[in-house]
Amino acid sequence: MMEHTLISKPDFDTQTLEVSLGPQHPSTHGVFRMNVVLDGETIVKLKPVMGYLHRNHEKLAENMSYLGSMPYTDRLDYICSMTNNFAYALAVEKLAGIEVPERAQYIRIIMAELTRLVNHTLLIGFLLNDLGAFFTPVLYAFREREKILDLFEEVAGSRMMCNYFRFGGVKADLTPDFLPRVKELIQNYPRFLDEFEALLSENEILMARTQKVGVLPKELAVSASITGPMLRASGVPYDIRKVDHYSLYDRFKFRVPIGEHGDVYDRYYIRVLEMRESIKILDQAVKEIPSGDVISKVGAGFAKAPRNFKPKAGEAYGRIEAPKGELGFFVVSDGTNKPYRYHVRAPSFINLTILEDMCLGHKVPDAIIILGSIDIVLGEVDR
Amino acid sequence: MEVLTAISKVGIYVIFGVTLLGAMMAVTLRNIFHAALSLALTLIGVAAVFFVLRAEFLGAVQILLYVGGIMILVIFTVMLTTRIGDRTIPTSNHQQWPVLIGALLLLLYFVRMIGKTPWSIKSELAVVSAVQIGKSLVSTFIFPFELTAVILVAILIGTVILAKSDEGEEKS
Amino acid sequence: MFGIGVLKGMAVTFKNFVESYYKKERLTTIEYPEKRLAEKERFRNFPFLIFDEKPEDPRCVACDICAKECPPQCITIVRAQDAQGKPLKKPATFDIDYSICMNCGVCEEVCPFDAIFMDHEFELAEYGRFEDLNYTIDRLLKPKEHFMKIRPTDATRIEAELKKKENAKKAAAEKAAAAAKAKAEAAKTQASQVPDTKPETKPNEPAQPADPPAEAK
Amino acid sequence: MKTTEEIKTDLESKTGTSITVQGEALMVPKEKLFDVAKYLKDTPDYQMDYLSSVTGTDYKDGLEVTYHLYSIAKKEGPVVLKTKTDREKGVVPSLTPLWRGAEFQEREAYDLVGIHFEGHPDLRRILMWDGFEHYPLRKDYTQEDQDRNPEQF
Amino acid sequence: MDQLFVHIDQAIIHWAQAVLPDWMAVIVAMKIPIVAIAIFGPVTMMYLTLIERKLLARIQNRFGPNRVGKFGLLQPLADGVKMLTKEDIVPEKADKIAHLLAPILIVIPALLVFAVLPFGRNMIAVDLNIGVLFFLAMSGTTTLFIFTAAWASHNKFSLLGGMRSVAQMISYEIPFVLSVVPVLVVVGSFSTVAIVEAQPGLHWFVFTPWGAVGFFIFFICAVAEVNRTPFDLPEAESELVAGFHTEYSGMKFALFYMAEFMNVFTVSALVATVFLGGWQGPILPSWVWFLLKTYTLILIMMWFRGTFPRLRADQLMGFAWKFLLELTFVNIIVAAIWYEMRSPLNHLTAAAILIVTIIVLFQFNKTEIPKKRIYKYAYAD
Repeated sequence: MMEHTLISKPDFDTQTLEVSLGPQHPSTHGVFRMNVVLDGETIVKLKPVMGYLHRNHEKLAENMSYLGSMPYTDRLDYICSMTNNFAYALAVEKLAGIEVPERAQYIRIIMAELTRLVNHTLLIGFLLNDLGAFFTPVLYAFREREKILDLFEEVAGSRMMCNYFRFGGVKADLTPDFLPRVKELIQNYPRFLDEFEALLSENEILMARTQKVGVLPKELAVSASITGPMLRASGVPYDIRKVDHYSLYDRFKFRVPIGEHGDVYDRYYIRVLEMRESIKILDQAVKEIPSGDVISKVGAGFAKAPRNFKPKAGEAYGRIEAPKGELGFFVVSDGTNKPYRYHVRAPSFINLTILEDMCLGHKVPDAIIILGSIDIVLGEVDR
Repeated sequence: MEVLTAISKVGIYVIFGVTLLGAMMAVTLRNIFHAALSLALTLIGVAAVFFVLRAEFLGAVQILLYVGGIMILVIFTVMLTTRIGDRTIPTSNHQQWPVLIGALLLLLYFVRMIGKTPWSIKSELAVVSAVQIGKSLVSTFIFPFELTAVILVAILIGTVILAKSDEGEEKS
Repeated sequence: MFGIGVLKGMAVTFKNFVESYYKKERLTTIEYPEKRLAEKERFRNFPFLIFDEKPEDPRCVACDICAKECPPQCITIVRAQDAQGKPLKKPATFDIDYSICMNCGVCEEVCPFDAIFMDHEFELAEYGRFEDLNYTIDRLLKPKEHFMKIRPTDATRIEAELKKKENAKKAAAEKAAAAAKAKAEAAKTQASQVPDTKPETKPNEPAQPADPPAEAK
Repeated sequence: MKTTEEIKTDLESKTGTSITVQGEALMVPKEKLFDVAKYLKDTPDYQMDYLSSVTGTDYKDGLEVTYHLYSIAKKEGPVVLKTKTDREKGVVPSLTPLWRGAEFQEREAYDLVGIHFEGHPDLRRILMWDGFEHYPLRKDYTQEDQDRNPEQF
Repeated sequence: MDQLFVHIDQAIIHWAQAVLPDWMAVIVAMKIPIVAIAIFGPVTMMYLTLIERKLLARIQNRFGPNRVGKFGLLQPLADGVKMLTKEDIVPEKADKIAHLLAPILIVIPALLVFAVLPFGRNMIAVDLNIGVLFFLAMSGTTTLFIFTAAWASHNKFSLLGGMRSVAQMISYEIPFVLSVVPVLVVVGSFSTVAIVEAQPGLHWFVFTPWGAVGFFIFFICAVAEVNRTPFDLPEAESELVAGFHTEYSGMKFALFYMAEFMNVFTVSALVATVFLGGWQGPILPSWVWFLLKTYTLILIMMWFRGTFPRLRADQLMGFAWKFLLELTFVNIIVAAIWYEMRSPLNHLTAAAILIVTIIVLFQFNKTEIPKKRIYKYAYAD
């Protein structure tokens, strides 16, 4: 990376400009501040400041029953509420040893992959917004996202705050016309992706702006515990769906795209390819979904009376491949019906560690798109 | 019809007044940024004078070069060097009296000179079209034209070297 | 080559521009106040209480389970008392603070007596934030028919269960009466004593049957 | 992937520390934590090059830090390390020199539970504002003006 | 039909001479074009904003403003009233006078430039014989006033925006001015009317090879001169909040907005006049042709706005200095060859030279042109 050291030239030394791309700034994806020291327009120092949206989600969870904090997990990464529920449900099921019937596992995988589509489409839209394309890609992304949110609303009752997963399965079964609509969505989505790629992938301005910008070397990515599309864009083939074999992901054939340069263009393109893989998973899941009950007997009992749910003392760490990276829940129980300790391993929070390393030496607009390519959501960063 | 000539005469005097006012302000204003702006006003006033004298080509070139180019560099330097834009600088250097006497002498000399020269006032001004200017530049005044071209190229190369030397250092 | 990708991009926006005039799936905006989107059946907005015949006796027996289970703690219930101060199985006041409620639907799941459900009404703007949004019992109560109208499948399922519970209770009552008047009295007093506020045993509410009945759209 | 027992014996022999097993976690004394972690990271048959999560917890008798280590190279499951330190002046050696990912998570543990990590590049509060003195995730911390006390059930 | 407005103009003058005293009549005669422009300028600006919002909305598959008036036709009025009633905040440390002066100074050149545009056959406000040069001079001054706005609002973001705008405007002014030179050389005069007359019927300059290249460069520089996507760095919303007009609100912001859209109209009108033969056209009346060409160019600019992301500052400058400038120089030479040498030879040599330069320039900029990438898959089971 170009290490930009500030040289005070003898004849005239330029003053550095200390700008705070502050909490109130059009493209920080929420309430996030970057104290940037500029020399001209090149960035010399960049310190992220966060915590503006900190609600101490973990303290709240310690005062509530296990199921009581399930609706709060929707508010962590408010774009993919289903995957947050999924990770929390997995962690508690590992803690209490509750099995999940097959139909429920299939439904969970369908919901997780739909959320991945929503998240990646939205991310590319907002990345293009940071690049200056005046809202066109974002609104194409919103048009497609609406179809998926309608599916969520039809099944879970609410578009973004689904609160649909329960320990041992899901809250309610699929409505009759859910599966046909998912099949129809699977047909149209690749066409939308081709159109999106035609608009963006070969666009010279986009390629010029994003290639060789914010390069993340492989070693730094691994050592900085970066996960998700960012890690794979730097060339590390690590996808928790393939590594942990959680839920029924082994039954589906899908590939994991890998980039080599690890710059903003790779992170953008990896997400497009991941969306195509998610559609393949959805296709197989919708065809092979078995019938059967949607929540285990034990789970239904606890769903009906969450205060009776007292898992044995112990701790469990459940993690899934959320669209933004590895989302993990570390739950420690002391036998009562309230968790003793409840920790969320948020991918966006940890992916921000190397924001400064990537931005040094670049210009202000590059810092904005590097932040955009990391894909942070402040609800998850600040918890 | 004489009302019209009266109005146009007033118009001309207004233009001259504005130019002079701009020049005065450029010299006396304490805030240096306003001084630079009033310098721009003066230059635009001079361009207006050219238009009044039917020398449109000269007026347009004046605006294009002075206001479009040189004024921007002036303001750039004003802004870039140690941010003196917002600090005000004392304009008087405590030698008012000698300056006043000198100015009066100069004024007297100018008035005498203007009074003496035999102005040959033509009734109607010759309209000089851009084509004539172009032809004369390339025919009769070919030598000064080429000389300035050489000087400009020299300046261009000089700036490139200057910028290059900074650039080289930066990419350490 | 410079320019081809740029032109392709412009072709896509041109296609979108032209198709948005005639293709339905391109132009998805619905002009809200005039035209409205059909509400999904399971859409859940703020909760409401349900009463069978008269608004005076709602189905809710003020057992306070939903108040305890509600994650943001926005339900407060005061149990009614008759003249001598004996607690009745009816809520005197039941207010939900709509400004805190995050319509998560936990109260509907947890209620053993199917007395509270999530409504579809979402145009609830008020002027005051504290008093106006604190819904008291009279604003919460809605007739059974309203529930049947907005959520037909859930309503029919719950009515069926209630009816089953009713005949089960009635059958138990006749069997007991037929067996012997004396035992019947004892049985009757035992049967009428509704399980107290903290049911320790597993609630008798069977899990939702897996296959939802035919969609009565 | 070795079982926790095998890892325990292997670690004890290599780094000479007394490790007790708690469930699947290995309780390592905080003085030896850095060497154990370095050993796990560098030896070829473990190659724990990915620190997934750092959690600070407040137990009655002291503060505890839990590390979840994974190996991306060998795609192997978690090795869970734990250390214990006292409540007042809890100091634990920071693992940021080994894994850059620990930087923000250790700052969060410091900010919310109050565990000091010596050797951390810039240990300051990350989520709360700098003027805040308490540690919110400690069991004895109750917000002063909270009208509803937390012991509800 | 063609001379409709000219007849109206004559009628008013006759009426004025009949009714008013003669010196008043002369004033009225002089004032008619001024009044026409004073009405036409702001009205086009208002309805350009509406057209842009409607067009962008349709590109993004939504409706665009349709609540105010029948199809949103009164939306510009609503915007105007909103701008008037909005509170006009002046930052406390800002340079009050310059802060007030900047928006006014920006609107003046935008309006002055209308005088030189030939709307139709002998429908031109002032037939200066240095028409195009006057236009270029006026559009040159906007750089200075944008910089005063940026400097006066004493805000870091607008300072960055101001610096970027100066860099961009200067580096795009040279190709902007030089790409018109071939047309001026061929026509032999600066006057816009002469230029249009030199393109009778369908012999527009754009159909000659040097004309096409000149049109391409002139149009790209026009977009850059007016600060529109993909060259809208000075007021980049996503990075610099709102660039140089961050600290402006209320009527001052409206003035900036008006100046921008009037510039959009006048610049595309100039491009149409110089390269697409102004009001020359087969059947339709002259002023219809003029408006048709100008509005197609404006719609293309808006189409750009709906599609492209923004260029970074150094790429933008690189594009101007390393690509456009050389192309303009060569273009001038090619135009000269086109007219001086004998007929069959000149067409071939001109076209050949142009193609060679374009290929050489591509090779020269090879390093910067990004390449497509192919991606591998792990777990490709």
